[in-house]
Parts: sequence; structure tokens; C-alpha cells
Amino acid sequence: MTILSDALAVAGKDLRIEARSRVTLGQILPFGVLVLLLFAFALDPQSRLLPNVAPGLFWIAVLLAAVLAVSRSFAVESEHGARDALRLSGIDGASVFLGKAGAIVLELLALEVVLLIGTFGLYNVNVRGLEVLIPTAVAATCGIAATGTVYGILAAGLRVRETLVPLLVLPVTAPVLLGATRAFDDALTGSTGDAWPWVQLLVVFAAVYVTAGIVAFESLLEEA
Amino acid sequence: MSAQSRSVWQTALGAVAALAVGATVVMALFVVPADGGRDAFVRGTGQGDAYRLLFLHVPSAWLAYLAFGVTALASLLWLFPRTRALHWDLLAGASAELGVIFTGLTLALGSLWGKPIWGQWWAWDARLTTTAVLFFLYLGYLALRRVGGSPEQRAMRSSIAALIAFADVPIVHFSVSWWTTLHQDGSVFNAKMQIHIQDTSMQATLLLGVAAFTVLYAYLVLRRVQLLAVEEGLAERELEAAIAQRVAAAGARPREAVSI
Amino acid sequence: MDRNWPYVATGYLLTAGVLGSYTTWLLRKLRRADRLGAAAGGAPQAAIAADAGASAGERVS
Amino acid sequence: MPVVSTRSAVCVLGRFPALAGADLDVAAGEIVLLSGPNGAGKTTLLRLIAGLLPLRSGSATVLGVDLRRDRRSHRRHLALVGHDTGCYDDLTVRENVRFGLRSAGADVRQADAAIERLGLAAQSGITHRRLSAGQRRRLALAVAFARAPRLLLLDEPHAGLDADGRALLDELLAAASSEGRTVILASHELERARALAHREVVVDAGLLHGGVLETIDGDVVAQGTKVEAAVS
Repeated sequence: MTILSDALAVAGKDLRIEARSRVTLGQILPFGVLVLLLFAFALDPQSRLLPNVAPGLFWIAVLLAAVLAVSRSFAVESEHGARDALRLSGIDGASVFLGKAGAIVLELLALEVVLLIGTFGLYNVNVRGLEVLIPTAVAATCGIAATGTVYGILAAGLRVRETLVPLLVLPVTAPVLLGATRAFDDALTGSTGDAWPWVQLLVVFAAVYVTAGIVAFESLLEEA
Repeated sequence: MSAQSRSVWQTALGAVAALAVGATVVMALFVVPADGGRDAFVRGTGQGDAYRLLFLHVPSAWLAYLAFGVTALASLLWLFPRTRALHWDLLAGASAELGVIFTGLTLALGSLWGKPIWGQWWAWDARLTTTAVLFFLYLGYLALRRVGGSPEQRAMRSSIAALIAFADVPIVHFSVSWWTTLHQDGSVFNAKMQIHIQDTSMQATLLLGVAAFTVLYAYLVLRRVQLLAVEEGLAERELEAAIAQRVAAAGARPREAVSI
Repeated sequence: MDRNWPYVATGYLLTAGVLGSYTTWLLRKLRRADRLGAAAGGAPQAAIAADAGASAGERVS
Repeated sequence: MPVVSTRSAVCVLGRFPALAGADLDVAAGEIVLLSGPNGAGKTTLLRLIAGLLPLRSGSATVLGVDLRRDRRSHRRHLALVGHDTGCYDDLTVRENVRFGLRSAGADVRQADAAIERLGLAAQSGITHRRLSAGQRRRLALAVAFARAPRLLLLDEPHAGLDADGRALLDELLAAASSEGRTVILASHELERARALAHREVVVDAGLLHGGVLETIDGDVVAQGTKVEAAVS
């Protein structure tokens, strides 16, 4: 499967760049934690509100960080004309999509672990229902990364990239925010059974956009 | 069709749209009775006159969905190699623009209706919420259309974006309605947006409204495509002139033989 | 009309305003674009179509 | 069968006709110099041949592939060195060359030889970010030569290179040509490039003078004969 091994090469390249430049670790991660902190400032931490809304705040922080991660992922490609080099290499668009989206998934999952610990600590939430939290996080992250990557290439090379990506990504991922928040809510309140339909929704979402990305990425890389 | 007869058709379409919309307004404001009658409104069992807003709200909502459907269809036709033609992209753009306008109207009219009936400008009703997400989805789409590049680049970018947005509509709708039924706040949602149709004049007015807005949409989308096509044609002609100018400028210079 | 008439009136006026101004803007721009097109040696029939359509459109608004 | 053949090729960047009817033939093993003022369309022509830009009208066939139908399948056999290096700031020289080879489906073990040949062995473990302009140019050339492409497209390859680098580049190009590889380079270093090239094509305001081969065939050129441009 050259598509998969090429995708691995692209993902490996992106992760190596992140490991060396430490933008995700040094900028996007602190930003995510900062968002959690700011929510606590905005909502009175003394009240019982924070633990109740913690799942939603967590996923908003993840979404905002994801927008930054997508922007970063495509800034890397447009810095020294690397996008043209990638096109010239003859690598398949589907591989580029899977590789870049895969790298974003891994980055976001790492970020979510830290943010989750932050949420538990800062918002005084008890950890429960990990068997629901983990599949929810994986499915939601795949959906976010897939849509982000598709819109990232749509806006790559445009001067308005930084402002356009959030406007495009955030409305599309509204169902992810909704589903992941509900599933987390159910997991944390102990009613894990209610969470599974939401997890299924997240899986469907991820499947739709991963497929869309695989099919459409070649055209977007070439002609948009 | 000749340009002459096309313009006659268009004028007729515009006139029909104007008459139908006018008739809907007259029917909705002056002919149909208040919902449940005046007594029912006072007793709180009917919506009184506020429901007259639904004669605009429902057709707007229908039009919003129709417009986005047309955008998706036109985008698909552009992507399909055998039907690929730039006018599909223009149609997709024109229709999305009207869709956003009608979505905005739907939201505003829904709010205006919600204030007297629900007691608040906004309720997290499934349809209202879905429509709000749609509004921003297609706002992003329109922003993407304006970023420049060649017509083909724009068409490729926006047609894929349109299909991605369209695929999201059922997912959004499903998740939102699920969310609202699971976490309903009770009293606020007692008043449904549906009209209790006790009167054939209500039914007729609603149908007329939907038809009138559809004709209006058809008229506006045709004219919008026309405008985009004229603008595209002008840009194209400028480009052809620029090519000719480059050829002429280069040809005028002496072509010295180059030898090494 | 009961006491909710301000909401109803606002809704109808808003709709008229939005659709009316969009139609007016569209037809005015069409006429201007057509005149530009005609000046550049383009199709004069398009200009005729626009002018004929304009009167109908203004009735809409 | 020429390696590159374009007829009345028109290429538009946004709304600007960067190429207004290019006629160009390049035979296998030829080194062709594109000269002409800034903004004449040299870069556009190279990017068109590479398949990065769509044709608006006219025709172009590169390595036997009709670019009107397929702008991708010939890319594995060509390399383009443009103004940008196409490399990643946070990867080392070695990693960049290896990724270039890997993504082209070539053997990554050739990376070190290519780095060595371009005189970057000492910088092999240094990230692109820390390279000087000349070293970056060498890196871009290393990525291109490592793949041993049949067609080399070079946009101002001499720019930023020191004297050694220029001599090295000329040597590499001559060697590539004698191996039957085709080179098209755009340059303002006319004296240097003319000494190297078999033929000069002047690009002027998007039009080409002397692009069409009328009197020669590939064999003559492959022997290194200087051929006079066929100019009307």
C-alpha cells in the first residue's frame, strides 16, 4: 500500500518538524490551558457551575487549539514553496491528506491528555468513565482533524488563511462539539450508557470527512 | 432562445414574483383571521396576530434550504467532468448568496415571533439552532468565494466546500434535534412554530407564500447569475485584450537572431 | 391587531427592506455592468434585457 | 520525439497573461537557456512544463505526456529548482533530501551521495533555517539531482552561489546532459549560461523567440554541438 506508506512518510515529516520547532508544545498547548484558565476567570469558580460545564469548555479549548494546529500545519507547507515540492514529488493527494490529518490527530490527542488533566484539576471534576472518554476523544479528534485538513488546504496559500480557517472549520465542527460534550457529560456523570449514541454520531462524522478528504484532496492540492 | 424573448420571460417572472409576494402580504396581514381568534389569544390558547410572521418565516426557511440544495447540485454538476461548465459555479455562488440572505431573514423573523410567543428572542429550538449553524456555514462559503484566483480555481475550491457544507447539514440537524429533545427546558418549548390550521385561508396563504418566495428566488437567482456572467465576460475580454497586447508588444520589437 | 403588532410590523418591514434593497442593488449593478459591456463592444441585447427586467424588479421591492 | 514541445501555449496567472503563446521544442540531452528581462515569463514557462500551472490554450507535451489531459504523471521524471527551496525550515539538510527522495518514490540511500556532491557534507545535520542563501541553493540542487531526473528545470540556479558553487553547477549540468538528461535553465548570468547551453531562447513579454527546433535533431545536440537558434 503505497498510499499508506506515503501517508506515514508525510505524517512522520510533520511530526518531526513539530518535535523540533516545538510550536505545538510551546505555543498551542499553553494556549489551550490558558483558555481553560480564562473560562474559570469568566465563570465564577466559587459556584458549582464549573464542574457542570467542564466538558463543553474542554471541547471549546480543543477546537480553538485545533484551528491553530491546522494553520500551523499548512504554514509549514507554504513557507519555502514546499507545497509545490510536494505536488512535484508525485505523491498522491490522498496520502498527503492522511499524513497531515494523522499528524494533527496525534498532536491533538497529546494536547487533549494535558487539557483533560487541566480540566480535572482546575474545574474540580472527578475522573469517571474513561472507557467512554477515550473513544469519544479519538472519534471527535479524527473528525476535527479531517475537516481542518480539508479546509486548511482550501485556504493554504491565501493571504487570508489565518482568518478564513476558523470561519470555515468552526461551523462545520459544531456537531462534534455538541456530540463530544454530551458524551463527556454523560461519562462524567456516570450515565455512560447515554453516551454511546453520541460516540456513534462522532464516528459517522469522522467517517464522512475522512472519506471526503481522501476523495477531494488531490483536486484541492492541484487546482485550488 | 433569443435575448429579446429571454428578457420578456424575465420581466414576466419578475412581475409574477412581485404580484405573488404582494398578494401573500395582503392575505397574511389583512385576510386570514388571528390564530385561535381574539378570545383564544387573550386566554393564552392561541398565538393571536404574532403568528402572521410565520407566513414570511416559513417560506424564508424553505427558500434557504432550497437555495443551499441548488448550490450543492450546481457544485456537483461542476465537479462532474461531463457537465463541467463555469455557469454552474456562478449558479452555485448566486444561490448561496440568496440562501444566506433568506437564512438571515429566517433567523430574524423567528426571533421576532419568539419574543411575544416564547417570551424571549432566542430559544434553543432545534430548527432555529440548525438554521443558525447553516447561516455561518454558508457565510464561510461566501467568504471563500471572494479570495481570488482564476475562475477555475474558485470553482474547484468552492464546489468542494459547498458539498462539504451540504454533507454537514443532516449531521447538524440530527445532532441538534437530539440535543434539544434530550435536554429540553420544558415550558419555553410549549408553543410550537406550527400554525394550527383551522382555516383554509391560512393554508392557502402559507402555500401562496411558499410559491411567491420560490418565484422571487428564481427571478433573483437568474438575475444574479446574469450579473456574474456579465462581470466574468468583462474580465475575460480584458484578459483576451491583455494577451493580444502582449503579443503585439513583443512582435513590434526587433527579433535579433540569437547565436551562441 | 393585538398588542404584538410591533413585532409583526418589524418583521414585514425587515423582509421588505432586505429583499427590496438586494433586488435594487442587483438590478442597478446589472444595468451598470451591461453598459460597461456595451461600451467595450459587448452584447447590447444584454443591456436591453436588464432595463426591461429592472422595472419588474422595482415593483418587487 | 522532443522531450518538451509547446505550441501557442498561453498561461494565465490570476488575470495576468504571463505567457502569451509559447512555442518551444527541447530535444533529449539538450541544455537550453531561457533568457529575457524580468517578468518576461521564464518562471511561468518552467512551471507550466513542470505541470504546476494549467494551460489556458495551446498545447504542451512533456516527456510524452499531453499536459492538457494529464499534468501529473510526468512529474516523477522531472525536478524543478525554483526561487524557493521547497524544503522545510526545521528539517536538516539530510532529512530534507531524504524526504524529497522518499516522496518521489526513490531510494533514500542516494541522499548522502547527493549531499556530498553538492559540497554540503559538513552541513548535513544542520537545519534548513540555519543555512545561508548559497547553502540553501545547494540544498535545493541536491534534492533535485538526487532523484536523477530525466528533465531538470532550473530557475536562476546560479543566484546566490559562490564561485565554487557555480563551477560545480556547470559541471553537474554538463554531466547530466552527456548522460542524456535534458536541462532547461532560466538565467540572467548570460555569459556563464551561454557557455554551457546548446541553445538560447529569448523570452520576451510572454512570447518565445527561437524556441522551435527546425534544423536539428536530438543526436546532433547530444554530441554537444553548439547549435544556432532557429529564429525567424
